[in-house]
Amino acid sequence: QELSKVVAWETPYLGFFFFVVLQEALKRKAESLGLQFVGKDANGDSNAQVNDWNSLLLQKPRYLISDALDSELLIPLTKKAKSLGVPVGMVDTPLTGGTVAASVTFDNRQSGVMAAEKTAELLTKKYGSPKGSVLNNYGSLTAVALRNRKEGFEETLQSKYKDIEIISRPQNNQHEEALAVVSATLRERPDLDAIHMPTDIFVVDARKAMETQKRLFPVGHEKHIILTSIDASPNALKWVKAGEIDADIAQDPIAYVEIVVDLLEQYTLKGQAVPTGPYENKKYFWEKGTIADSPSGPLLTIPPYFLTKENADDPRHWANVVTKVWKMEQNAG
Amino acid sequence: MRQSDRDAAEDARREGEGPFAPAPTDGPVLVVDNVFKAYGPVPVLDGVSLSVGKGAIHGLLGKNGAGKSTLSNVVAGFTRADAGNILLGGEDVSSLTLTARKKRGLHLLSQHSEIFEDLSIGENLLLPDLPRRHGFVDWAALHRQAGLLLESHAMHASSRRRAGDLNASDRRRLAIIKAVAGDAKLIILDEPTAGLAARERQHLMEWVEALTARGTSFVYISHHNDEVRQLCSEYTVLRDGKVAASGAAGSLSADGMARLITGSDVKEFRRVGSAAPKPPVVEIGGLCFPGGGPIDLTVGRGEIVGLVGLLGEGPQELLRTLAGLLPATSGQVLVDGRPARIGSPGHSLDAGIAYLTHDRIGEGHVASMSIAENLSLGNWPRQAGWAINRSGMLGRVRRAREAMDVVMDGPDQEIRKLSGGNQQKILLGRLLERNPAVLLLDEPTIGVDVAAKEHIHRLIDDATRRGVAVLLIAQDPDEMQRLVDRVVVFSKGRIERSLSAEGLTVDAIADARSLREKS
Amino acid sequence: MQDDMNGRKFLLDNVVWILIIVFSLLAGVLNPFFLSEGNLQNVLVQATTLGVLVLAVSFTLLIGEIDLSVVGNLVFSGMIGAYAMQEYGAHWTVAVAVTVLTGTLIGALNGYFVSYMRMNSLIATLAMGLFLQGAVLGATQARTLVIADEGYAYMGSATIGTWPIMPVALFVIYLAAHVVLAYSAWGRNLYATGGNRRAAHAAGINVRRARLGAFAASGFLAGLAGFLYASYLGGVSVTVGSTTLLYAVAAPVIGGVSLLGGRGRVLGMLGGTLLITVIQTGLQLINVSAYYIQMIGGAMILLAIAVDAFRVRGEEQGSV
Amino acid sequence: MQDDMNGRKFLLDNVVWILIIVFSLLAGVLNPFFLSEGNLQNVLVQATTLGVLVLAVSFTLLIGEIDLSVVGNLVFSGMIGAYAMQEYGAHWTVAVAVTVLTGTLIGALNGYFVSYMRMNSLIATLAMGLFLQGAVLGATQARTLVIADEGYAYMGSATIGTWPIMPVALFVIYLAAHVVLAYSAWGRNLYATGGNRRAAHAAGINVRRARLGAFAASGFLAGLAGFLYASYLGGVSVTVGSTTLLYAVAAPVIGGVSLLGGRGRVLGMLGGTLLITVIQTGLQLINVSAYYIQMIGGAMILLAIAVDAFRVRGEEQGSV
Ligand SMILES: Nc1ncnc2c1ncn2[C@@H]1O[C@H](COP(=O)(O)OP(=O)(O)OP(=O)(O)O)[C@@H](O)[C@H]1O
Ligand SMILES: Nc1ncnc2c1ncn2[C@@H]1O[C@H](COP(=O)(O)OP(=O)(O)OP(=O)(O)O)[C@@H](O)[C@H]1O
Ligand SMILES: [Mg+2]
Ligand SMILES: [Mg+2]
Repeated sequence: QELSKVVAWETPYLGFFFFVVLQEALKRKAESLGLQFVGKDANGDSNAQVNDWNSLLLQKPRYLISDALDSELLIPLTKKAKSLGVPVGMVDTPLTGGTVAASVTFDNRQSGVMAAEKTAELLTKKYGSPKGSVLNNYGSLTAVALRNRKEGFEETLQSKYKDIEIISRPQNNQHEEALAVVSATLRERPDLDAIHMPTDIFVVDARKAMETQKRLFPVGHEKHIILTSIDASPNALKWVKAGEIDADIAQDPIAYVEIVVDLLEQYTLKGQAVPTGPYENKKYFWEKGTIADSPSGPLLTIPPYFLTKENADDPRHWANVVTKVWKMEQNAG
Repeated sequence: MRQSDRDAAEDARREGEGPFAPAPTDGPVLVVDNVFKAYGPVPVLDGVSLSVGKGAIHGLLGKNGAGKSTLSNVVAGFTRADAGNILLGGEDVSSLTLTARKKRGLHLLSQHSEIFEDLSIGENLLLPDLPRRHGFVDWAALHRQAGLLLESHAMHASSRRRAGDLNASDRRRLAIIKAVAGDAKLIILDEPTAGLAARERQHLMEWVEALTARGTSFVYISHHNDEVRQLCSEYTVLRDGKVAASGAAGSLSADGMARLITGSDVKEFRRVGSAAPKPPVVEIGGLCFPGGGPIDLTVGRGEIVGLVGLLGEGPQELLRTLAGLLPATSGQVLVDGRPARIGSPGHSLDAGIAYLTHDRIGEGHVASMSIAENLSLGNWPRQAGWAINRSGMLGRVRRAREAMDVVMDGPDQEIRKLSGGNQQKILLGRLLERNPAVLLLDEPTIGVDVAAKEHIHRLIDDATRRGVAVLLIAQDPDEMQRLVDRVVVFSKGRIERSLSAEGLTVDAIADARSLREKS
Repeated sequence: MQDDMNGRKFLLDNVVWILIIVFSLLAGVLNPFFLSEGNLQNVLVQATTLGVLVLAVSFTLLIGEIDLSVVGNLVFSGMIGAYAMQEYGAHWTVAVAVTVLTGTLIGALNGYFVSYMRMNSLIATLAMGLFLQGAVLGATQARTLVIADEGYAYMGSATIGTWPIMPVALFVIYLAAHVVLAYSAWGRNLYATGGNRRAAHAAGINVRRARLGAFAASGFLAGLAGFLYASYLGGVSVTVGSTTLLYAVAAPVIGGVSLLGGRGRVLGMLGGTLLITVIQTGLQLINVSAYYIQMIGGAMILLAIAVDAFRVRGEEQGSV
Repeated sequence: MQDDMNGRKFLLDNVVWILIIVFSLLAGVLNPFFLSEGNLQNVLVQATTLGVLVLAVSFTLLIGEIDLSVVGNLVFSGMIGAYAMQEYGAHWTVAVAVTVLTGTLIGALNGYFVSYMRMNSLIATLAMGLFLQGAVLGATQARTLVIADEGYAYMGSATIGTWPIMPVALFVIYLAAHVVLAYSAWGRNLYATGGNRRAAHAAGINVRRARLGAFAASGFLAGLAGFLYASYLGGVSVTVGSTTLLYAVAAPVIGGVSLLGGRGRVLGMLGGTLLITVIQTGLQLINVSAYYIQMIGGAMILLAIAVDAFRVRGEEQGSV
């Protein structure tokens, strides 16, 4: 039986730039292999995600790649896919079971831990010991990745740095809520030391709030409020280079997608299992990871790393690929 | 506990008691004992007592706003009295719900009776006790029973038809049949004949008589004193929420009745038309509309022309077409010699044509707006081009009050809180404020009391003295005869003939109508 | 001419079915898979979960109110059913009963709010939906409750040959709804109450109870939907159905159910459900960039209502 | 007794203000910052963006219809305004005009659908909102359109002393709306049309135009909200405002605007807006886990409507 030339993709949201990059990466990868691309968007509804999977599987694509809205409900569908002979690859959010040919994910919890450690380190620098106050303006908890980041960040501070006060307030993945919450907190706490945003998407709102209240100062200024975030998006790259953000922890959406496709093409379509063990690829900035065995199958976890002024120009950062190679801007205009 | 909760609890308790014990046969069917009810500061019912004998037809009389409908609602269980008791067949039903009172044979046909437009006629008649088989609605039996009911009340319509497709008069008949159907002990009819044609009124009165023979009693509310005198055996007159008089109806003269109701003498207004030729105000030429035409008709300055014909045969349709509420398919209308655009009510009003609807609630007033606003609706006195001039509105209220004796708390009162007759006066006032060249009046005194009726007749006459031309529809031949200069008779959408001023008697008008009905 | 009119009326009354055919053919041209047996199964399965919600909303539309808590209710009652099995080891039949009962109780509470406390149904049920979804979020901490029980999951996953059995549930439920609404006194009371509340009261119908009943029925169906969703998806999560509400309200209207109450047939509700499902499935299958799917979906629904508006105009001739 | 009745009526009419005070005090107990000047600024700024949307929805509620496309409209018109500056180098004043004009045109299109084509407003505007948001997603591909122009961004970020100037816009717009609705012939025509459409028509009011006008006004205000949001956030992106719709509909109802048309005062709309904002801000400031915030928010709105229902019951005494 001849292999289909259609690569299927299902994303939980499309309204945020990060997911656009995931989709674009797959589209380009498919193109480079001479394959066609079909993509669907569940728009935050896990029932819609299941329906999309069913419809996509109906067309018997070459393989189906998806970012899970929820780690459980797609498990039965991986079995259906297997029975239909369609390999499944998961990116970003893996499943807790089922038969997935290859998964590539990011240690979201660890990225939260790193942000917490960095915040503690900067506060120690400021006060001589780890103390002060930090606002964690966390995102929607229905998103697994954001939930893990929040837990990593807050649990680290709570358990290791008891003198740092955490002001934990949600923004529900809404720009206007992020702006409102940061504004209110700035007014409430003239002494606020640090702000952590769970994703770069909402750093603009934090900056806007600080700017409006005339409390936006560059790193190094005595009135500077420590600002940390996660993703290392093109925007963050600019801020890092300009010294406007203290730390940004990188994930690598382009790598997720490209690696999953490579693994599927290289092993799964040839009837082999994806081998576990160390994974090395110089194409990506982080270079080394490990493919481990997980309940859903082989799982490559990409280690988080800091985007810094020093490494910012490395062309392998996804932000540089997006802006310099793809010529895609996060901000239009 | 709130009132309504108490109702429900009470209801459940009493319904378990089994069949209602029959009352002593000679006692009154209904006793209203010292009932009080107030909505605002002034009581609407101020210690009302009355009793209705078995098989009696009890006329309930009073001016607009006297409290008749309120009393009916209190008796039927729609509203609750502040104090006082209602006894039905000797049993105190004051704390029972409407449904429980219905079960005991008490029915009300309310002034603004309503139907289920989207349900069939059959369901309208039999709800909520639809015939069932094996627990499910037995549609065949339902239509059989409904058909029998319709037949026995001489209403020729299929019980399967959608009730909303009936015309206004048939809807009323449907509501009446529903009220009188079944085992009724006492039926309250609140202005059952308002807007009905003479023959239908006669029909209704015959049913009522026939039902009393079976022992049913009635409370009969009407502003037509002749009906009351013809039908009723006893009466009560309400004035300002108090009983002003009561007794046996036989001894009442027409004048005496009017005096009891209004508290003073009512001079019957009789218009003196002039036979002199009048310059035309409105000239209708070859006007066609859905279901009628072509119509040619000219009405002169100060002339009142009566339109006679069956429902759906032309008169109402002609008025509604002129008013811009029905589309004209061809023909033209001249007002004061100039062609008038009549595509919408706005255009007609701009051309000087003003229409008074017979459907006060559906098409007349905006219930949630004030009296002042309803008087100025669509004709706002303005300042600076966009803002409403409040003093202009208040001036209009003052004029309406003076001209028509409107009973109200103040100009900012919501119109829905006025009694029906007073609402009617406000609608007429709105038209008169427009200083129209042509007045189209469809039942101008519907639901209006005797005194106000004379007021309204005078206002219409005053308008004609200013040169206004009037087209009038009135189901009451007497009203017609007193006002009009001539009558045109419609048949199948066209003008069949016209009766000139000479020999224009009540009988001639009634005959013109009934002749058509027989053929 | 009479025939002409009747023919016209027939066409207008059945415009939703015509649209279903037109849209299906269109989707079939764009992707031949759409007209395959596999996709028919797909359409019917998706129509089952949506269709029960559509019925739920419709019961309240018939009385001239609206229940926007159905999606919150379905997730909440699904969660309670799942907990019954996980925490208390309930047998799956008990869990189904618990799910449906929970839905019914929530519906009855909505009915009490609207009918007895006179709260505005649109806002009260919207807030109730928010509350219920919030409760699920709080209770599950955004984790998915997995349904391990095979009995509970049977309805959503079993097949006869290659045919899933879910659509059987759809047709049974719609048939039952038809019988109840067209042939039971209770159903006729709903129509009467929705058509003219005052007249219904005057006719001796216990209007408050009828209104409460409509909401309870809506809740019952939302609970049933909760069972069907959980059974179909193999679990319950707070994100289930979050984009469904719009469609559950649009479908009855497209199928001719009046938002003013008193009007609407079960067949129309089914038609509305199928039309929306055909649009959704069509959009899942045609290869348009996901960026434009939402826009096209909105345009399609607009189109369907525009076509339906011909029917409305026909009925309301001459009014403004 | 008269005084008693009046006092009661006064209380009931102003129940929303009492709730605002009660909820504020409650939030103040949980976090004293809530009652500070800083937070008052905060509340008023958030009330500005919501308040304009609330007015937009209210204009359509007054005629007995509803505009659920306001949020889609706000994002879409905000996007058009941003493009006008970015792509065509328009001056910021022109861009503001373009934003508001776009909103007005969309509103007029909704009005045409509802008033002339007789499409059901609830569903038609819901679909329109979906379409518009879809169009923004398609056009921006989830990128943020950054507003770099200082003139355009001035309204949303400027302060006088420490006081932001946004709330000035809120009060000017509400004052203008009050004057228009209470004192202009056009405004009273809306109330008349909403109160009894047939009667308004028969009285010579151009009902279709009035209905179209109400939607155009709604669109105008949504466009204005589009400008305010873009100016406040410093950019436009597809996700802006997506959870706001529910609140924009709940607020007028809490403020006494009838969904049946013809009833509602501007002061009530303002009260509803402030109450919702107080609830939202309160939930942001008290330290409750996000897992429970939605549930509490839903419960608070339910409570507000339940209290408001006393007013409704007072007015409808004796009806069923
Ligand atoms: N719901 C209400 N709220 C306030 N006032 C009311 C209400 N209903 C009736 N009224 C007042 O009660 C009085 C009596 O009204 P009612 O309708 O009983 O009069 P009526 O005798 O039936 O008059 P008509 O002959 O015009 O029908 C009127 O002055 C009216 O304004
Ligand atoms: N003496 C009168 N008798 C009868 N009707 C009158 C009389 N005076 C004024 N009117 C009517 O009352 C309406 C309001 O008059 P007023 O002069 O108070 O308002 P206005 O501001 O001039 O309104 P507009 O310019 O719209 O007529 C007028 O349109 C007129 O039809
Ligand atoms: Mg009366
Ligand atoms: Mg003047």
